[in-house]
Amino acid sequence: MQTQSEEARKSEKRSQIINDFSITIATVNGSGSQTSNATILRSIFKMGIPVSGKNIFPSNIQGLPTWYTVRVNKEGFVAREDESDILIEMNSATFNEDLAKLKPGGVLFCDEQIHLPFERSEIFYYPMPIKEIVRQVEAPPNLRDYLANMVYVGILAQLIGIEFEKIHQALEFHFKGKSKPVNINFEVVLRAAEWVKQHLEKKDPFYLEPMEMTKGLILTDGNTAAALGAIYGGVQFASWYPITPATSLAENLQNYLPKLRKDVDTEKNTFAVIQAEDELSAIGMAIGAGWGGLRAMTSTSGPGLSLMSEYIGLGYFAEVPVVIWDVQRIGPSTGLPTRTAQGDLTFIAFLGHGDTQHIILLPGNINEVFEFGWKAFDIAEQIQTPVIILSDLDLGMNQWMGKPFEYPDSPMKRGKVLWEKDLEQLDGKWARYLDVDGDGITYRTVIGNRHPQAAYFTRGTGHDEYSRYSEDPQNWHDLLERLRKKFVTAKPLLPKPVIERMVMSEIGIISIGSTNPAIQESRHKLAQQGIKSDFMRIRAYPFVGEEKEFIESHEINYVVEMNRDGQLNQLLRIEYPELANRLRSFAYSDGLPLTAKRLFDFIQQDKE
Amino acid sequence: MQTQSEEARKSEKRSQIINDFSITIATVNGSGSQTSNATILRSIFKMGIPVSGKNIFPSNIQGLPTWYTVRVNKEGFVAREDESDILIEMNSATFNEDLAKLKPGGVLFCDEQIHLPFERSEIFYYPMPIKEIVRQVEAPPNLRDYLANMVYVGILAQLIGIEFEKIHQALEFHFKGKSKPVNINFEVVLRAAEWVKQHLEKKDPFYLEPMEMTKGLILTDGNTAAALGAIYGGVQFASWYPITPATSLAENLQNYLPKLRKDVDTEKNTFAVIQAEDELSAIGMAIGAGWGGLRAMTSTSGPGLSLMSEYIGLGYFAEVPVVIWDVQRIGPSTGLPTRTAQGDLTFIAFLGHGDTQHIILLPGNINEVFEFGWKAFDIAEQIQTPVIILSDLDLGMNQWMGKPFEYPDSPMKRGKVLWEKDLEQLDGKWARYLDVDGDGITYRTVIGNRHPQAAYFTRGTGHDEYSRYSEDPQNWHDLLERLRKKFVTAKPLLPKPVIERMVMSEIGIISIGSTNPAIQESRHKLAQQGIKSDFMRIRAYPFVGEEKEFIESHEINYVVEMNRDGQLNQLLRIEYPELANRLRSFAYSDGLPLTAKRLFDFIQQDKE
Amino acid sequence: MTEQIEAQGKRSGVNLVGLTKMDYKGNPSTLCQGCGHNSISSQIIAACFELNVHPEEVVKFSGIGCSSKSAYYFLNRSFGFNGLHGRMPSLATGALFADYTLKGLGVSGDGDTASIGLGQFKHLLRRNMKLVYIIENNGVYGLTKGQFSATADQGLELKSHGVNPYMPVDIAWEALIGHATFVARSFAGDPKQVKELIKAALNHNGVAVLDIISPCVTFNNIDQATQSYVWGKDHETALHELSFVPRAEEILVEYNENEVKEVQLHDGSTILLKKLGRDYDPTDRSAAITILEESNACQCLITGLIYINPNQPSMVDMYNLTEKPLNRLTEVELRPKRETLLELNNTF
Amino acid sequence: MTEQIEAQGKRSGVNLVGLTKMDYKGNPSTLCQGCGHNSISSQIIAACFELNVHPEEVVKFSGIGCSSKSAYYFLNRSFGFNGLHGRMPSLATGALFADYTLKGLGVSGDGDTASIGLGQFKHLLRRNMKLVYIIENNGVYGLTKGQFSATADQGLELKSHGVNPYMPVDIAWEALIGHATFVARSFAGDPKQVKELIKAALNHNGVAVLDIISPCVTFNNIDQATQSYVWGKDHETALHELSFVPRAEEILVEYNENEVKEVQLHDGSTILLKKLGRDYDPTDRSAAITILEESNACQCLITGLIYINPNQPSMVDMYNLTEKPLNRLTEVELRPKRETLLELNNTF
Ligand SMILES: Cc1ncc(C[n+]2csc(CCOP(=O)(O)OP(=O)(O)O)c2C)c(N)n1
Ligand SMILES: Cc1ncc(C[n+]2csc(CCOP(=O)(O)OP(=O)(O)O)c2C)c(N)n1
Ligand code: SF4
Ligand code: SF4
Ligand SMILES: [Mg+2]
Ligand SMILES: [Mg+2]
Repeated sequence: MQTQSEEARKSEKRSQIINDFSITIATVNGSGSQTSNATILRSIFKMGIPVSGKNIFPSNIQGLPTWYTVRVNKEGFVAREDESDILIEMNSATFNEDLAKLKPGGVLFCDEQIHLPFERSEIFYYPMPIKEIVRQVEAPPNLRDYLANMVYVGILAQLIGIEFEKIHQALEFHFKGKSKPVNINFEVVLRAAEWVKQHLEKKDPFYLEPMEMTKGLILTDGNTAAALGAIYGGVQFASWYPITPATSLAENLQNYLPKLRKDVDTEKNTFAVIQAEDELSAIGMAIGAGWGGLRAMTSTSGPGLSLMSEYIGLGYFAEVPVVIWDVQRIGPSTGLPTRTAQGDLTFIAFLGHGDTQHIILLPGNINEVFEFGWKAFDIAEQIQTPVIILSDLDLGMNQWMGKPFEYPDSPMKRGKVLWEKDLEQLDGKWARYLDVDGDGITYRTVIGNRHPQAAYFTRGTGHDEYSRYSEDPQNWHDLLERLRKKFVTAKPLLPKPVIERMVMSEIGIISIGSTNPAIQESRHKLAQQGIKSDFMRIRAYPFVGEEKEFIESHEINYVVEMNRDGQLNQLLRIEYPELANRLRSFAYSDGLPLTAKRLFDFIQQDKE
Repeated sequence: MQTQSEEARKSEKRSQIINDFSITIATVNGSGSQTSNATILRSIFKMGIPVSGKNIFPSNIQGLPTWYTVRVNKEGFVAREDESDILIEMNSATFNEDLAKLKPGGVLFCDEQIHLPFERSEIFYYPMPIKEIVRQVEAPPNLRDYLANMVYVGILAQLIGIEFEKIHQALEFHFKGKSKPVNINFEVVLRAAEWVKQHLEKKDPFYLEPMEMTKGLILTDGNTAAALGAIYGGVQFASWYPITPATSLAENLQNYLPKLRKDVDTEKNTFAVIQAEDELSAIGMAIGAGWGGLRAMTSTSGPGLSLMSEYIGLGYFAEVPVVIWDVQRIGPSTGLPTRTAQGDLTFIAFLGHGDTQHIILLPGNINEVFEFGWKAFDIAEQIQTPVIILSDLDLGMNQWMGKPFEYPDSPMKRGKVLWEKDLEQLDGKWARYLDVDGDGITYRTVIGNRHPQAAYFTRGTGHDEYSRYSEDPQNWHDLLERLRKKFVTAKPLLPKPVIERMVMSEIGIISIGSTNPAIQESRHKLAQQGIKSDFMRIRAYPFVGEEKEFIESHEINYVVEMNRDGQLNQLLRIEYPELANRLRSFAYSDGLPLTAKRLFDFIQQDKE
Repeated sequence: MTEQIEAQGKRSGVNLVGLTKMDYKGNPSTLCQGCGHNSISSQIIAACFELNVHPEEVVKFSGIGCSSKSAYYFLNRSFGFNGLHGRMPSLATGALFADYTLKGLGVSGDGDTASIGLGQFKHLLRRNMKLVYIIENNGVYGLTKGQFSATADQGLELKSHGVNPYMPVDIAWEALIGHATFVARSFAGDPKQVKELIKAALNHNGVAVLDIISPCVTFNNIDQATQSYVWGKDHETALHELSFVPRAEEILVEYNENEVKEVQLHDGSTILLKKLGRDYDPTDRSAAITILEESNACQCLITGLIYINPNQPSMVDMYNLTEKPLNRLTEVELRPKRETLLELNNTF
Repeated sequence: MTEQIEAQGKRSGVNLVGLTKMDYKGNPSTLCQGCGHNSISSQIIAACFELNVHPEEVVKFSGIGCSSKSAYYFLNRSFGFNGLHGRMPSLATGALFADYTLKGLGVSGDGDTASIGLGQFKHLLRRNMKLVYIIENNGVYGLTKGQFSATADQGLELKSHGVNPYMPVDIAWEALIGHATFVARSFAGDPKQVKELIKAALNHNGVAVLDIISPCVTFNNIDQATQSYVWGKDHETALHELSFVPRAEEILVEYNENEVKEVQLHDGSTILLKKLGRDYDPTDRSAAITILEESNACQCLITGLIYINPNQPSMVDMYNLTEKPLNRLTEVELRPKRETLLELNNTF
């Protein structure tokens, strides 16, 4: 190993790189590095610099390699990068592979206990005397391992210029103001910084400088946003079964609901959250509750969704409003439970045997996650059908910057529900499945309605407009046609695509969900290469209609998605086959969030 | 009510209608009419006249209306017709609706105990003194109800000319040669015929005359064919859960296996059939058995298939050969359990969360049901993946004419399985997921292989080529790409479409499965109207490639299917979007088998 | 809209809530004549009529099967949901959270509950969800034509399905071990007991499991089958003569205290158990265990209230819900105030 | 190909089939240090080594969870299938039909078995499938970070998950009532007992349920939790000192007949039960019921072999299979002769 080579010294002379780099922190999971990483992220955020943090963790509890990547970018491009400028290495097991992904001229901070040789003379290398610094702090022995990770926070902070005040704020945030842990952690940070001042000379070009770009923004994860969205949507019933990466959505409900949704006078709950014994039961409960007139939901990921197929089919057919969150992880099968993808799209589009249709909402950032979180109930209750919201591990579990969550801009829409007084007015004359309004959506009553004509019988088998059992062929046919009509009625209620255009654009890019940051960055880079692009981020399925014009306005539209089979592209082909020659599929999936580079390279090569 | 009107007498003078009519027999289920109806069907078949029989029954056990329709057609067109020429009415509850579907000039045979007025002077009406005739027979009282139905067999036989010798043969077939029931039933038939001779004068124009057209053919149902196909395919393990209309498939396995598949010397079984506690378990067992090296299968219908989603996804990902029969009934949800459809196609094409692909076989007659029944094992074991065979209630439970089942024309293909001796030759050097042949299909071992290098660990989570656990992104990506390659390798093994062309054809018709008879008849009728057509019956998914040329060779191709959403059309659009403008969807689904008329009318109108 | 069922006879007397028995009827049954399930439906109707419960206050649930179909053949004025095979418990659980004032009444079959549904059934018990859960137990899958269900006798031979090789699930045992707070076994051929048990169950604050032997006359009625009419009639041994006395009513019948046991329910109503031969205390779990062990050994059909624990909180109790039923809460109650979101935003 | 595990020490002695303990090891565990599951894995390795069973003759199965992952951490030379959450029983059932000569060894968790998997677990028992079924019972879902599973104590309070409101599933009770023919309860902190039980279970001709308390040191190891190390250590009461004697071996230890009970297994091997305090006969189902009732009441962890019935045919026995394993049958044996089809065609 060598300390400071000729090479490195040369590159030192290059100009400073400010607010524009990626950091990878390589640790072992279960070691408490999450706190340290979150602290780095939030303190940079608090400095006003756009940032994102992504946790790339194994599917186990303790002892395996974990990476945390922080992207700092003054222009706001915060997609993940495959390679990083700064590597903080705390895990000898991954030293070599990590180093291979350090960009030329990058910086290596390395626990000095990792005595491994390497041959990269062009990089900047700072060994970190982790143990030694921790030893200086008075702390209970059981905390020492955790505190070790705070050392790199201090060292990094000192060298790249994270403001210590912001670190303190971040720690306060993390420990919810509890001063004891804040103080002890902060002390480690300061000592580490002190050590740097005394022992290191800064040679690398990476610097942070405060900006104003995150002012007024928030930083949180999608599963928190989803839970809050549901709560402001008036969720009354949630049943769920633990599964990564959806678990924290339900756990956030459990955390926030008691604070936000107790009756002020009586301290009684206006909600119930039930951990079911599996997903067959979770969806059954949610469908039961939705049928009973509650705003009901469940949250799961791929394997759970597969188990829910039959009940969701019943929900569609029996016309029960329910909201289902699918926080996607990469599949098929159990797959990689801690890696992300957008692979459940076609499965859901055709979910359940027989002819089915489902409304799918496709949020692309935490604000949409929040917004769709409440809107989904309005849509589900108005259309009387399951609404599935597709999030993913990246959006759900990683930290995203966003605008403050906006209070719902419209009153709750509970759909066509008849209560006692309505039935009195109607003289008891109504029929559950009679399409009186011609929009496919019929009137329903819910249990507890004491009007003697209120009750009806719900079933997954054939029925006529009066909810009587029926095997009549024409009946069945008409019922299915009415169900189809509901989805036409639904379209105006669904979020329209977000379309962003460039002047003199040449190509279109179409995508969904969490690929947004990578796409924005590639567009920027492509534009720098002279390839201007328009971007349509689809936010709902069935397609609402506006997609057509967008596609038509470009000869080539790249359909970008994180799966293997180009599932969005498949659905677009079904809907707009005549435009298929304008669609070019870019589907790539390896479990990690998309990088701008991958897309940029693809489009650039394709254009050549 | 009137007996013989002026109208009827006129029409009597029209020429005789021979071997070309439809009969509807309206009874109550659980009354034993099945024997009578089967007897009519089989005796006509034995007269050499093309015939088909369809049972339209309710989803209950006893006491509700049931219809049996027999189509007799000398040209071999035996699709169901909506209206019939002859109505045998045994159920007062449906008298009016049944009568409404009797064609003008048709014949009504009616239990004389049904005293209902009607106004159709143009029809021929024969009241049947059912009770009276049964009373003449000496029979145990508990059989009288059943025997009542034999009366209409005798009356019909005498009037339209079913040969009594054939009826006797049919009864022998039905009662497996047991002379007691054969004799008693035959006696009723003869007495009824005698009564006709003495009391009725034939006025209607409908006659049967022996032909030679069914010579050498067989008459049976698809679920029997499927079970036999599986048995000749060497099925070793079948796990199932009862569900209409798939139940009789497994029950046929249970019936035939002990006869055909006991070790001759030891009387030991070379198979196991297990009734599981549900479909989650049935598929789990089948996947376990397939993994263990058995030719394993399960059979189910829509709701069961939904429950199997997750395990089938595992089968795909863990590369386990297994054969799954989906005998479709109309859905979504519980739907109409005793009605047919082709509605599970897209659901299966995308079955399971994440990127999946599945091989679907699409038999269109009982011979293909048998053939695919054995071939499916070859395909599943060669490609190491689940193979799903889509049958439906019509194909599975109704009686179809066919050629004798043909013995498999090739030895069993067990795929790439390594046993002890193979591993010795390889010196133990192999890897479960290493694509040594470049076709995506890797070598496997199965349990019981005692070679010390034989074992490997199978899982639904990420793994490398050596079946080691892996979360490596590139690994995952490569694995999924190899899985994709398997489906390219599979294509040449899949049944090609059956293409039938007419000279100077103008349109194409594309379909799958049990719509075949209705399509053939419509083509014939359309041709008579000058609209010549070619027909492609697709028999496998993924599409094998030949579909393209067919579609290209017609400006309009009608894609005919029994579902609401045009699912085959959707899949064709995905595969051949550039040809979508040549595809016109004809999707209709009401639970009953397609009629030629409906398709004929559609195409004719469309052409106008 | 509730379908109007034609009165099939003269309207009989009205009950305390002013309704006649007709108001508790359902659609005409399409089950086989003589099916045990029909007789249970009649007792459900009679029990509700006699309990003076408004049909609108009962919600019906079922799975899939002949038994589950029967939910359509009683209480036409009650809401009902005929869900998925084996998964009625979750459906009912979710639905009943919508309005805790309602009485849930589930009807299932042995296939529905003990084969595909065993998991959901057992978890329902653990949670003590307030639901009357009737298993119409005939040992076969009636609706799919008579295959063995998980409760079929081991060794039972049926013409078209051979011999059942597996050990049966004993639903009452499962319920007891699974922490059910009300476990009864009865027999469709004993309508009086069925009716009184249903009344008691409808007033129990928790899950009430009624394992009722309900013969399938079409597929499993051979005399040797323990789920047949003949076997039941010959082997039934009632633990007690049971009658239910609602809260409002005084116990008028006079009885010898040594001969009658009283069990008081959560809502103040009472179950009276008149001794028949043995001294049996259904609140004693050990006694219940003994009786079930004995009933395995004795080859008899012991019927009656096997176990009851009237004091455990029901699942809904655990959730501390508002007094107003959840499904009647309005936007003001459901959507937190605007300020709260502003505060929250400051925490991110 | 079997992955080669680097010897992590000197090769120790060889057993009767010429293998060292290394040959029974698996991949390095990625579970938490101190996790009870690791200790059970060690005992599986030791038991198989001492039993002189070829690793190729054991087939491993598991569901999903930390416990289920552990199947990768032992017997690397055995085939293994890590299936779906809660649905290992069906997988194992199907697979073991392929070669009845193999020993099936399933590893599951309490979430896997008692929450999502309760149905499949119970049906496995009814069929008496020949499979060793180990539940590594820690009361929580370890892998998803410590939520309560169905076996968690009612009233247990965990920092991040509040108080568990529901009654726990008692796996041994469930197994006994569900007709399991071998029911044991043990404790990861009692490795000797675990090992001997595994040996006995591997030689039982039917399903062998081992409910082993296996503390989750990360999420459920507080002293009050009955699934913690401390509680287990403090409250374990062994029914007997158990040792397994294979068929071939003579029982060499001399013992007082009054102090030791022998249970002979189907294959001629023997379980020796040395009395500890009480006289307990695990072949007596009533005794087993009593002991389980008692263990509920006494607030103690009664361990040992609770029940065994060595004489009931296993599921595979019921299917009258060929002597040659099914998966070695060849085309001649599997495809009926051409003539048979001709005959069949004549019947249609
Ligand atoms: C998922 C699923 N699998 C299978 C079926 C078919 N099926 C309908 S009813 C039934 C059995 C019902 O048996 P049981 O609950 O005992 O009711 P019974 O008819 O005997 O009253 C089955 C298997 C189904 N509807 N859904
Ligand atoms: C269908 C499905 N739902 C949920 C999950 C997520 N999941 C993985 S492990 C687990 C719980 C495992 O608990 P347990 O069996 O007790 O094992 P432990 O980790 O405690 O050993 C869950 C819910 C899954 N893999 N599949
Ligand atoms: S088949 Fe059996 S269970 Fe079904 S209705 Fe008939 S008698 Fe009842
Ligand atoms: S989380 Fe618990 S169960 Fe999982 S490995 Fe760690 S200690 Fe074991
Ligand atoms: Mg039943
Ligand atoms: Mg656990």
